[in-house]
Amino acid sequence: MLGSGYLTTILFLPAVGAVLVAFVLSNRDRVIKWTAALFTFVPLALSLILFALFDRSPEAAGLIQFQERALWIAPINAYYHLGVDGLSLPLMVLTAFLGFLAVLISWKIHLRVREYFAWLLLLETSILGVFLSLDLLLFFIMWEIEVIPMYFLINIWGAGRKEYSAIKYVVYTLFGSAFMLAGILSLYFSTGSLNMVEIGQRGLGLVQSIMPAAPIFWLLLIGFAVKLPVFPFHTWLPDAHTDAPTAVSVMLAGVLIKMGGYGMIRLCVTMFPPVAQQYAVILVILAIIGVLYGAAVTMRQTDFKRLIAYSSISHMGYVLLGIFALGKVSLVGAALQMFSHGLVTGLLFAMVGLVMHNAHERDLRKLGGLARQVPIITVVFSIAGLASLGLPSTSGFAAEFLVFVGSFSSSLVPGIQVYTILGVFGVVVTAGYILWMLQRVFYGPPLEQYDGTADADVLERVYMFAFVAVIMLVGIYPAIITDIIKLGISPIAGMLGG
Amino acid sequence: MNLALFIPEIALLATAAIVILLDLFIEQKRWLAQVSISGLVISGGVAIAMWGGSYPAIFNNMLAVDNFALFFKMLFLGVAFLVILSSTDYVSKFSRFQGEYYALVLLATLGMMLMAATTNLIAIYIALELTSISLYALVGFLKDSKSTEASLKYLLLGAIASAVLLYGMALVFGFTGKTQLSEIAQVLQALPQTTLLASPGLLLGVVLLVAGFGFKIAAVPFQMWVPDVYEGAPTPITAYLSVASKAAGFAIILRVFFSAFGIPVWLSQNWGLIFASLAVISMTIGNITAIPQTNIKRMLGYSSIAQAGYLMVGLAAMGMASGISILGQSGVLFFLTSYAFTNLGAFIAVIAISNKLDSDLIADYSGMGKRAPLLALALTLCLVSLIGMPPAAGFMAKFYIFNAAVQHGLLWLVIIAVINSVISAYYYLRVVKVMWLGETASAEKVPSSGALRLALLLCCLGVLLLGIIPGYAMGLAQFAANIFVY
Amino acid sequence: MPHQFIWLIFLLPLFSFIIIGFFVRPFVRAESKLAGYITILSIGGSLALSVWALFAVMAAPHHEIPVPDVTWAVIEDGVTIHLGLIMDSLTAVMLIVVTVVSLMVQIYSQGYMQGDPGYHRYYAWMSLFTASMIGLVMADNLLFLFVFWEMVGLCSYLLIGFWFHKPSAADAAKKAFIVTRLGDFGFLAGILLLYLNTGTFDIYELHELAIAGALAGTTLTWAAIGIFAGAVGKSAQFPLHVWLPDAMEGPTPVSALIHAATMVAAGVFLVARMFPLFEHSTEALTTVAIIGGITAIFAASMGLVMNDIKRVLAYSTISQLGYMMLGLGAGGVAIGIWHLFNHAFFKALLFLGAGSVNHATGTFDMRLMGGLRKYMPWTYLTFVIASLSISGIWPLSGFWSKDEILINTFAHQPVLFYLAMITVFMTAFYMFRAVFMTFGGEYRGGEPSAHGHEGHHGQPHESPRVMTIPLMILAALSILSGLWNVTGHFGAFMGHGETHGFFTGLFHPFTQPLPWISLILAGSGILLAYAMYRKSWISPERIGSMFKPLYTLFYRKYWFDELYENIIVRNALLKGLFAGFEQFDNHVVDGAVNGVAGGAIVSGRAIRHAQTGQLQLYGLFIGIGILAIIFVIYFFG
Amino acid sequence: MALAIAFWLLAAVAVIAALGVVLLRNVFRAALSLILCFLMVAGLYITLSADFLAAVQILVYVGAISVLIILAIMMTREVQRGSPNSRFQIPAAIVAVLFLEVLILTLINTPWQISGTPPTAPTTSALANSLFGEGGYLLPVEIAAVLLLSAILGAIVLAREK
Amino acid sequence: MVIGLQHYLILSAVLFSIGLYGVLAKRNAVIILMCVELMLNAVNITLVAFSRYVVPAMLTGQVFAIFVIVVAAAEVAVGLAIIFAIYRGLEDIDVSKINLLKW
Repeated sequence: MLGSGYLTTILFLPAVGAVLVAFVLSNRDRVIKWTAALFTFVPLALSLILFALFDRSPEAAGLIQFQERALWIAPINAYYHLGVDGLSLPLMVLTAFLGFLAVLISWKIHLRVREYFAWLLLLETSILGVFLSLDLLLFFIMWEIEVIPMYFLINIWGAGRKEYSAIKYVVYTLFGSAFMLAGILSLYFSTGSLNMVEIGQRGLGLVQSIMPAAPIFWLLLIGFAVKLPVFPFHTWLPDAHTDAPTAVSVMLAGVLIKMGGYGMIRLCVTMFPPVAQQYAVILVILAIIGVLYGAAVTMRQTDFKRLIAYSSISHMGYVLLGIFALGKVSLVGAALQMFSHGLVTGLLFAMVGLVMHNAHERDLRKLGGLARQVPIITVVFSIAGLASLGLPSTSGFAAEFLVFVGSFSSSLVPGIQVYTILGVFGVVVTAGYILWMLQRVFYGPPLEQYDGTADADVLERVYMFAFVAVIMLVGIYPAIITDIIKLGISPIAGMLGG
Repeated sequence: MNLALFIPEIALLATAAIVILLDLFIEQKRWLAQVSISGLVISGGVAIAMWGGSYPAIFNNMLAVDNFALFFKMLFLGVAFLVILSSTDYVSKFSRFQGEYYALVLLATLGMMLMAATTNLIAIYIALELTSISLYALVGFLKDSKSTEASLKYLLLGAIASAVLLYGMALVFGFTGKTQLSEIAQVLQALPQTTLLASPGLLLGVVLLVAGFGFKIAAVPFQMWVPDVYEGAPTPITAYLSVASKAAGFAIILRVFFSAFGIPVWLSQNWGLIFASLAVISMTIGNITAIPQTNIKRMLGYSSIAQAGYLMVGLAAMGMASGISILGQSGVLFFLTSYAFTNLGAFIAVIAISNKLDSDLIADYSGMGKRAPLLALALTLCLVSLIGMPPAAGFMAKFYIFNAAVQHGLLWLVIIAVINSVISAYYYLRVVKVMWLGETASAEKVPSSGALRLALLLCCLGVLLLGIIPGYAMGLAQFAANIFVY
Repeated sequence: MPHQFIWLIFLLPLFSFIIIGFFVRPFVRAESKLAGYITILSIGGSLALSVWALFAVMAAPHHEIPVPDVTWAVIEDGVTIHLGLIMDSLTAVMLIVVTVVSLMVQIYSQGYMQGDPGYHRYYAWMSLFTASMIGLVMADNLLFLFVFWEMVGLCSYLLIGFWFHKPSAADAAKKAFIVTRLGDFGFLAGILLLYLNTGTFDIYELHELAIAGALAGTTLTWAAIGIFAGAVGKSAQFPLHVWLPDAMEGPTPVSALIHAATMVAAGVFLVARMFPLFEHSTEALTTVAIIGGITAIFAASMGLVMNDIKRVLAYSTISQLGYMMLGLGAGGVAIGIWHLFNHAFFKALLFLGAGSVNHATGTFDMRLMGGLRKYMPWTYLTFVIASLSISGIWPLSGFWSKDEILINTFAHQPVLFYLAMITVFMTAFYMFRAVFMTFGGEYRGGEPSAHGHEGHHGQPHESPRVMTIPLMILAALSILSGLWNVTGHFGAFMGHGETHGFFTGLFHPFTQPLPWISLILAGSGILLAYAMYRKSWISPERIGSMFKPLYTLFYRKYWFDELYENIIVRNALLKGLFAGFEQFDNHVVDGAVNGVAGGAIVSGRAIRHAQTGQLQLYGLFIGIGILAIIFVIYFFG
Repeated sequence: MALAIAFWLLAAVAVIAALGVVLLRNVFRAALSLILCFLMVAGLYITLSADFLAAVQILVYVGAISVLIILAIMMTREVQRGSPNSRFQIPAAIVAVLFLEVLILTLINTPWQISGTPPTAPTTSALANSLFGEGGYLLPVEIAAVLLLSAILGAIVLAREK
Repeated sequence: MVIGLQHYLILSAVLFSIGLYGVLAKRNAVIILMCVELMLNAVNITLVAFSRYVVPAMLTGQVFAIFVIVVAAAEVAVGLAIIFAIYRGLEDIDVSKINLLKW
């Protein structure tokens, strides 16, 4: 039984756009770009409609909405099964949002335009697919499809050591998903089902009878840990982010790495609550290492993009902390942090790309005093930076605060208070590198060589404004997101008993 | 005996004969291809018509006409069809022997069809040799130094392997006094376990069979011929070897090991573990050695060793299942199908490109994305499928076969296998990278014939369909594998 | 009374910010002074409402007007975060302080910031700051308090770095933000600890729990100390005081408003706001007192030797904030806040005076000033009033609040009392050192190459009306604000002490020994300054070389900056630990990854060489393979 | 007893001849040695009551294959060059010996199901029956025919000039 | 001493091993082909011996052996054809020199 078809439309419109761009349309840049914009805007609009239609009543807690389900591969009982709940809806909206903005950000691409937009659109479909799928096989397929567009996007339109970074990204990702595949197969073997909802609801009774749950948990977790990334699986991230083209960095930092956190909540925590609890301490420690170590290494970066990339490692540590603190509030915080980080880092990368594009320089040691030359970029960059360091009234604060509150008051993980405090300390270091970067790039006496550097043009202002507006909206009124997230989280928290 | 059940084979043989005869009389050699293709189509049509039925075995029970055999018949016919289509651009290199070429391809196909269907050791041996000898000749068809060298290596090593295989068959025969697979199984079942355990002869026989068949499917350490032969052989034949010959090897392993040695659980698990270990080394060696390759055919040769490793995961699962489930078998069937499309697609693209370049070096593929975007795209798709990434068929195949392994307690093997596919990404993507990122040496377009493009298109469609909606093909594979239920 | 009016106190400046930031600045930037008028108007409105609120609170039972909450976010069932306001005596007083000083500063800035390219930006930030500061004092739960706490920090950051093209300004802004954030870390931890143990952020609920004893013991102590850490950062208490002197890189009105009168006092306010918690933890309260006492004398000592007038004032601010903390720790909310209240006016006045001087001379270096009394009579007069007030001269406002602190310290923390007494002397000395160096003697020429402002060559002149009038108003307040508590009304309003007659209060100090001592100390400080800097009876250089080590110690600020920036941040962290991490990341973590990849490639090459092309080797492998399988089966099977 | 003597004699000569194939330097002599070995094997078949097979052995191996081989030797002028050993002589020997050991150990230790029934003799008609008769090996025979066709085709293609 | 199955089996094993050695140790392609024949003959002995001792009433092993002989003949034919082809190109049939294809 297929549902309303909303989700399918959202999911496949970008892919249809990709096919059109790649095979059908004439090779004229304008046509291609407008097509790409159209085929990303419609999903965005539709996802916003779904966002509005989403049933927020308390009775809807844990319910999957807008479900679509059809038998897909009968021999292995796999379904084409889409649906959103409170956890995935915000991420879907985020993906659609960033997907559309990524097209706008890419407006100045002139190299092999046709291929570029085809890959970019395909990438969006695959990421959307990850968040929308409720069937493990479909989930995994979507998870994997993303690799190839990324490979091309980094490899062809990237910069620096792009070939190294691209292959590193691919191999790393595949390495992670290799374990995940083994985990999914074990899960399928243990439960006889690929239905994520069903497995989550039926709990562990079945799993433990055939196969110990812990190995499955870890197999799945490794896959997600590589993506998130969790120390020590993080070294692909700085390279990939640094060398990717701007829009791809935006997508990568904005939603791709969120797939890891989403998977952890959706699979690891939901399906194995006792195991998650058993090993939570280890993961929380890794989270704290990620936060502090990531921040420390970030402080040392001299490459503009690399700095932001490393900061993502640090910020994703909060997500991990929130997830494996296993508290209801902390999980809401983690989900919100994913959403928020997607916006904030997306904006940061967009801005970095703009600065690099306009000033032709990415070495922080050589940049400086740009505030006079590019005031609009400066303002927006500062807002993004401040959001990144968790300033109140930006989404970053709301998210981090929820993570901290939730983790600190979690009762399921011993010693969590100490770890949370250490995590809170990361905020100070974050302030350090963000402000240092702002100062380095924008403040100080204007430099001659950057005279005449172009400021943001109209299109760029449009997307900047969109970013800033959403960041501030979520920062000032986070309930708009948390109301939905908590519907998705509450059944999970219920299973954890926390 | 109902000879009607033998029509697919007869049709093929007749076609081969017609081709040989026609070759003597006609000047327009391309007719030969068309005749061959029509023969394949007839044969295949009959096979399809027979699909799903339940027929008695013929030739004194030596030739099964079950769905398993039919499945492989269709597979081999399909592969031969695509190979002949794609050969049209290539055969000019041996213009004098086109008739022989098509005839030998048809005969080799016939041999494979028989391999998949025979249930008697003697018939198996001779069918296998029919395939092998045709292929020895085909490998040497170019008659340049590389081609003949490949042919000699293939022949001599093949002969050693076949002697070893024969020794194994002799031991099995000696131990049981039977050559009919089902009878062997009956004898083994009847014997008390203590006798079996005290009989190294049987086990040695099984090991030698593994070695002999392992040569066919290119399992390490019986794989050394593969890269050399793949490199030296005419490219369509390389494609044929890598797909059909390997599939035939698996067909026969499935049948022999299941029908004859499937029953005592300890025996079945023993060879299951042998295949598991061979799978591990095959995957690892194949993948690691493929990394530094510079010749694409050679690289695909190493890759096919690794793919054989993945396939053997299915065999291991079959062994561990010892008859309680057919997942491993159907996994192998499905994997072979998708691998056929994938690898053929890759080789067909290589044929088209190499024809123009006159080189198989990966470096010369530089900038192919600009010169021949569709060819490059097709090759990319196939390579992606070989890595085992969705939405291509390779992913579903791996998912399905690894699923079988997990179901039978081989999680460790699956983990090794999936990590291996990560390694493989490295070298497959290197080709992709060179094609799409490299500088173009010349802007000349790469021409290709309609037949070849059709073949490539069919392969790509197959790869995509099997990757996106694999349900139907999986159903077929399961149906075919149903013979493996006691 | 309509609660909307109470909300308006907060919202008016916020609207001002939004109008200026999103409308005026982008679209009508040519309109000079428009932004200023909007700001002044809105803050004036806030002031009016604040005054009204003050009287309403005074009239209300328990000195408190309940304001209904607005639900803001629901984290989970049972935990609802409300957007709520407090309107009690503490808030009312703070509102007066904030709105009055802010209004004065905004008016003053119309003159001071005239023609600056960042004029609109300046007013936007100033409005935002005022709104945030009002929000901070009105917030009814810790979460919102923290939000506004950070927002004022942000404004401080933005305004310190207002002239961002000056590297020193950018550095100072960054430093201010990070150092205060270090304190915020403690604040946040304290909030978390409280939330963990009580499940609430609501300040009144926390008060009740602390009073009821439900919140006690080490939890309470640590929570209180965590909160105090936030206050230490914001109020520039030892050892997080290093940012405030540098913060003087911002425009002077900013220093007056943010870094003297209001924001830096937010720490004091915070402790006062959470006072029931401190009250029930002796350790926490003692910590507050000790840190305050130490800061008071420590900062004063550095103030003695600074040559930059704003830095003198900055250290003075730190020192006075220390006093306030001491007052809180030793006496209670009323005492600390009473000093805060008075200090706000005279310190703002001092800063604005310094700004006025700077406006005239183009410099802050007192060695380049001198003799300004002649040219800038109004500035001089108001500056002296403020200096007398801060020195604690009867009957100016500073006297009254300082006196209370000293009395209470004497009663509760005798050791700190002596430090405080010394500080009294020092305060008088450095303030009048500044007065004499700036206004006394002959004009020494100002900034040789004036930047920022034009037309300073030649004679300095009095600032325009728009600047001097705020000075006068503040001077009046500095004189008069102290009189509020002469009757004990302020204390009573804050819930401390009793009221008595005006004249009884006015002359009461002279019946006690302690005020005498402090007056004498202050007087001698002024006298010493007069002797050294006005009449040169004693050469400052001589004194300086006599106490060379001490002088250097003070002048180099106890090497705190070096300790923090060079030793800890630059060497220990950046070059040490962080660099080590970076190396670890590049070589060990990534090295392992690349090593594995490289290993695969190398072994691929190696294994490849087994493929020699020798047919018989291949055959050999078949044989060996079979044997290997057999042996494996034999040994393991 | 006569059988035993015949066996030992034939076996000894066969082994010596086989060794001759691998050890003689002269290619031509090696080929002759091979023929001798084939002959001995034919004799062994007789001791195993496989008379028809012995005849086939002589006809096919001694008659056809050996001629082919000698022809090849003559045509490739390898007689003069001798039969050098490859670099893998020693490992080959080790592998062969180990393999032999494994084989012998296995063969000795396996309890073969030996039947006491006397062997069929003569075998010619029985063989014919089982090859072509009802319930016989007709399928392999037919495949063998195709195989020979395929071998002929292959040999023609490969042996002819380009 | 009665000659039994095992005598034949061991003889065959010896011949097989000699053949194996020859295949691996000789450089002349023709000799190698000869050694392959030796191996096949050895297997034939095994088959016939098994036929004689295990299923004397049936001729399975002998039938098998006949097919092996057929195959051997075919293999030799094709093998020699290949050797001719190589010889034409290389003027040599030393397999250790036939190593264009490697690595």
